[in-house]
Amino acid sequence: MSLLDVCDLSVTFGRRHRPALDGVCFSLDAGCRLGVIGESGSGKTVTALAVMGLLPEYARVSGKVELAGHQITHLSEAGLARLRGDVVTMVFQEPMTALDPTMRVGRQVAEVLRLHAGTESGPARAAVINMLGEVGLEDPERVADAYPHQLSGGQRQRVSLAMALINAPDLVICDEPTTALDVTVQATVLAKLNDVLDASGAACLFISHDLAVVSQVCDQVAVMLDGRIVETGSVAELFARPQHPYTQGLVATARLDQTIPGQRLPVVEDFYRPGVSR
Amino acid sequence: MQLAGRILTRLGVFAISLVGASVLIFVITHALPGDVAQTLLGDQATPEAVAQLRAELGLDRPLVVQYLDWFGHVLTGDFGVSHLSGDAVVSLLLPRLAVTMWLVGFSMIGSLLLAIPAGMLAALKRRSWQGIVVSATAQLGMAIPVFWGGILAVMVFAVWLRWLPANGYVPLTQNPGSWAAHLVMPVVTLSVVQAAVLIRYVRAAFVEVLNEDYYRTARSVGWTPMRALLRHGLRNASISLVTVLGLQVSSVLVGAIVVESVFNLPGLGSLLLTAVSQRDLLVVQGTVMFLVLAVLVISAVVDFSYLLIDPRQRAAREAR
Amino acid sequence: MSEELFRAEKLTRRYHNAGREVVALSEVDLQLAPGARLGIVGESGSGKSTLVRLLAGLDRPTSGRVWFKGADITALPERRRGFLRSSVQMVFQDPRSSLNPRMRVGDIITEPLRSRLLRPQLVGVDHRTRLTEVLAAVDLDADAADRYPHEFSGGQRQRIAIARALAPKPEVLIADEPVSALDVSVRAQVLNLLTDLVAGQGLSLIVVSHDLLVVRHLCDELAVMRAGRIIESGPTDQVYLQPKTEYTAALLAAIPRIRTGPGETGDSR
Amino acid sequence: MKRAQLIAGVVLVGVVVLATVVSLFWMPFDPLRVVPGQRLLPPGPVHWLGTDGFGIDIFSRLLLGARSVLLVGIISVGLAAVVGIPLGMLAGQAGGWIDDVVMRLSDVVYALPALLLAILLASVFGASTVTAMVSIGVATIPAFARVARAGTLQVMAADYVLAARASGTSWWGVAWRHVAPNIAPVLGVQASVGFAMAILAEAALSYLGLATPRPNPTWGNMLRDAQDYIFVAPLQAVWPGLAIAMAVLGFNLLGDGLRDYLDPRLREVP
Repeated sequence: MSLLDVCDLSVTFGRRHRPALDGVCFSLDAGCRLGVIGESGSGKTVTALAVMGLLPEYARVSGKVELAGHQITHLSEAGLARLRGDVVTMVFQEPMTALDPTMRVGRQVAEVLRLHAGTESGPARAAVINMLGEVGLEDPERVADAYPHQLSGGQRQRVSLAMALINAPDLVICDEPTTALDVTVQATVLAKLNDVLDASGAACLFISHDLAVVSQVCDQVAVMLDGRIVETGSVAELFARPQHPYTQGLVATARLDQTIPGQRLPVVEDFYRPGVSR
Repeated sequence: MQLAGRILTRLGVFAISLVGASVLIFVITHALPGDVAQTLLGDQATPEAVAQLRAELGLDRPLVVQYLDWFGHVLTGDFGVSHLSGDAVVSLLLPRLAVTMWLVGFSMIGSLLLAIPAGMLAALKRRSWQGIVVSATAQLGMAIPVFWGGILAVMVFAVWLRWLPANGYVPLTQNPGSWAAHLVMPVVTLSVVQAAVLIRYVRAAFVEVLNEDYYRTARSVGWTPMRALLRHGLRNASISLVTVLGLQVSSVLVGAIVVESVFNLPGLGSLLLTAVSQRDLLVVQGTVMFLVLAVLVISAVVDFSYLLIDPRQRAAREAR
Repeated sequence: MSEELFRAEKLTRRYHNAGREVVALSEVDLQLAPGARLGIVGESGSGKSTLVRLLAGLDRPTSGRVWFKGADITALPERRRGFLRSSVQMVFQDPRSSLNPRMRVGDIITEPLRSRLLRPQLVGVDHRTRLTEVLAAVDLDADAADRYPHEFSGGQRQRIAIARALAPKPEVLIADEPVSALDVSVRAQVLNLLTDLVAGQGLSLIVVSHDLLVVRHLCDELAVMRAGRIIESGPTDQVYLQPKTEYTAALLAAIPRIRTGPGETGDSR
Repeated sequence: MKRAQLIAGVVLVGVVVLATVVSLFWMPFDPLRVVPGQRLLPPGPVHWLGTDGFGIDIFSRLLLGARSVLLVGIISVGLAAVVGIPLGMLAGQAGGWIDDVVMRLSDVVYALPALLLAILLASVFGASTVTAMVSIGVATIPAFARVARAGTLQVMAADYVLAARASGTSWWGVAWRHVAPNIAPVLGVQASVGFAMAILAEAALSYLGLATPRPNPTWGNMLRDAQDYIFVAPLQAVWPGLAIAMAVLGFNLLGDGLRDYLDPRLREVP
């Protein structure tokens, strides 16, 4: 049985709008890493929020989301709150705003631990410092006593990572976790993410618009277009031999490093035109 | 370093506002067409009497000298002398200050006690009927002039139900029970009307928090919406609310002056209105200056508390 | 007549932010020949945007000087900068912010033509004709002129921004992160458009980007910036293939590449 | 929902405007003439809302009072807008010391609420409609200046202003083509909300005897008179209050409705 099973998931916001998700199906086994690729508005983030049970209350949801034996779509708010932070956690895109600016980061991480494990403050602090060290923060003692604005973007994203991993969750959802970071910082955060996921054995749902970044972290990929998954496969297979014309276009345009400078770049329209090949 | 800089800047703003407001008050009473002495004596006064009073009050000196003289006295706590009674303005102010302070203080607290829970509810439930009801009630409350609210309260609780006295005041030291009975209606009236205005700000501040990434983070680690809002929202929302509160001080004071008139309370408002009707210019000038000073001091204090709540303001001190 | 397009000497720009001094740019020297395509790469806070804004005369340096076509523009008053304004045009990162939401596309594009400063440089240019020309140059329909920016997609909006930059027939196009706010599929189109325009209209080009691959694609010269200084510069291929500084090498190594099989990039997994 | 707000606002404001227009041509009774034999009549078929302590028809006085509501609102909001908006735009666009000076000036005026200004003016010149309008108008200037400045700063930070400057658009061109159209909606909202505030302030001032003096009726001074008869004719103290509340509610709803209607960001999301 898989850890996460999403079947025929549809989400609509408001009556007149086209569905944000339209019959999405996928599953994820324990310890596996699935990358979700798509452009803005393709439904990547909505998928992630649906798995977290964090969709706004006016969203209309149908279909099945089963996580570690729990039917997410049927759980009460209290039931969902017990899963979040413990079984499933999330790392968001914007490290600058994802942490409470008025609370020291060590306390923010410790809170998550106490919320689910009921640990006392003494041991909690030790665990927090340990976790901050594990995500690659130098001088974790000092970082724990800092406020978010005193840290750099990369440091904050590591703190978010520590928050997500402190309770050893079964599934970590990462929504464009490195998009807001500089390239060099992105590289180190990605490497660290790989390490901690390896160490903890957690599964990962990794959302990104960047094919290269996904290929660094994941072993499976799903390609989303207009609220549907148009293709899934292993990273090696899908990037080497994309089947769906849209995927072919995406892969071709993404290989900027393999084109000759100044030459015409392949564009998605060379492969796929909306409404023509569907 | 940075914190000291901010405090100095704020003190600078305070000083500029104080000087500026005092100039404005002085200009209105002394420099605009209309002679102070003539105003005090009325239209029937003989030119000789006016000239004599002008000399007596020092009105024949250059305006700048007059202003500096007056403002210098204000800074030492001397707000002038009533022309009609010969009493110092301060001696008129002090006995009435307590009434206004009770009214302003209790109403400020009352409006916060009403507005914060209601505003949080309105924000959290903004898409369901509870939130809409709170917002609509606040919208209605904002439209009710405070004195009409007072009159309606008198109609219901004094005329119809006969639970409370319609107007008047008894000092706390004389009879605490009666003191409270006379203050309940004015305080509740002012609190409710102020709360209606505040609810919108509280709601907006919390809606902002609900849209923040860190609120979503708090939800994603397992806080329920209410607890996430209390844990991570209260402090952040209060940063923006403190600013609003500083601005509310003067509107509560204005409301208090009006409410005093509705309930016939012997506070600063009644002092001012009596002085206006008697054209006792120097009492008006002194009392207004006193009130402006009070508002400026309170707003400055409220603003400083903002420096304490927001670690981004405090941090510079720790970093150095 | 000078052979150079831009020359900058010891350009320094300092800001005061909440009582603290921030050095955005520190003693930068730069030379650019007509027809050059220069890429400026660096991470956030490296001073790359500050540098091009100084070149475009949108900001004034704290110290140092800038020449454009041999004329010292450092202290030139705004009313005498007409030649600079018509010859140097900019394209910004986010077309949602760079197009006024309350103006029609036609008015946005012809705004440079209506400027009093630019009129002496643009004698005999008919607004309607020029509008049609530049819309065609960026592959937009002529009826786009009567619509508002929010009716267009991100890629189309960036085309509108490029059309506006082309309107006064500039010699230099400065593009500040022209594709980083765009979706991957649109990015390639805009890059192709820029390549074609630069080649077709003989423009000089300055591209600012955090993305070395974008700059490599568009430019033949490269300058790497860090902490307000240019730390390495030279022909693109040379910098790309044989970086001289450790930082450039680190930047190159950090570019995420598609890994289709284990061991291709040799990282941790 | 939001549309309903706008419509309700338009309707309520429309009623006030209609009452003013009607009062110019027709009123059931003379709203100024004292009729000793008709004092404190209850509402009925002849005097729809009854008569006051002077025997004057309350409905007629309400109609006439609507005029001063609109007059004071228009003049004081107009004064605040005409002075405040250019100052705010200047501060936001010029920045530097000009910004500092304008903002400090606005702090100074902010320290003197309309009521205190009105008290000062009334004690010098005697209370009148003009002193009320001037004090409300002057006290409202900072609100307009701040809103205009905040909006201008937001526009000035947008890249399209930089693009305009890069193509030689003049200072005035930026102000006229970019700043003004983009801040107009928020200023419209501010004007509507400011109008509501002005109505409340005018009512309070005339209630305290610091504005239009008797016998000319305003909704505020009608309430002051009604209060004397609160034990015998309490309904008298209801009508003017309802009228004020309705007018204020109308302008507030109109402002809120405009805010949502004019904000394109809000129109895009569901």
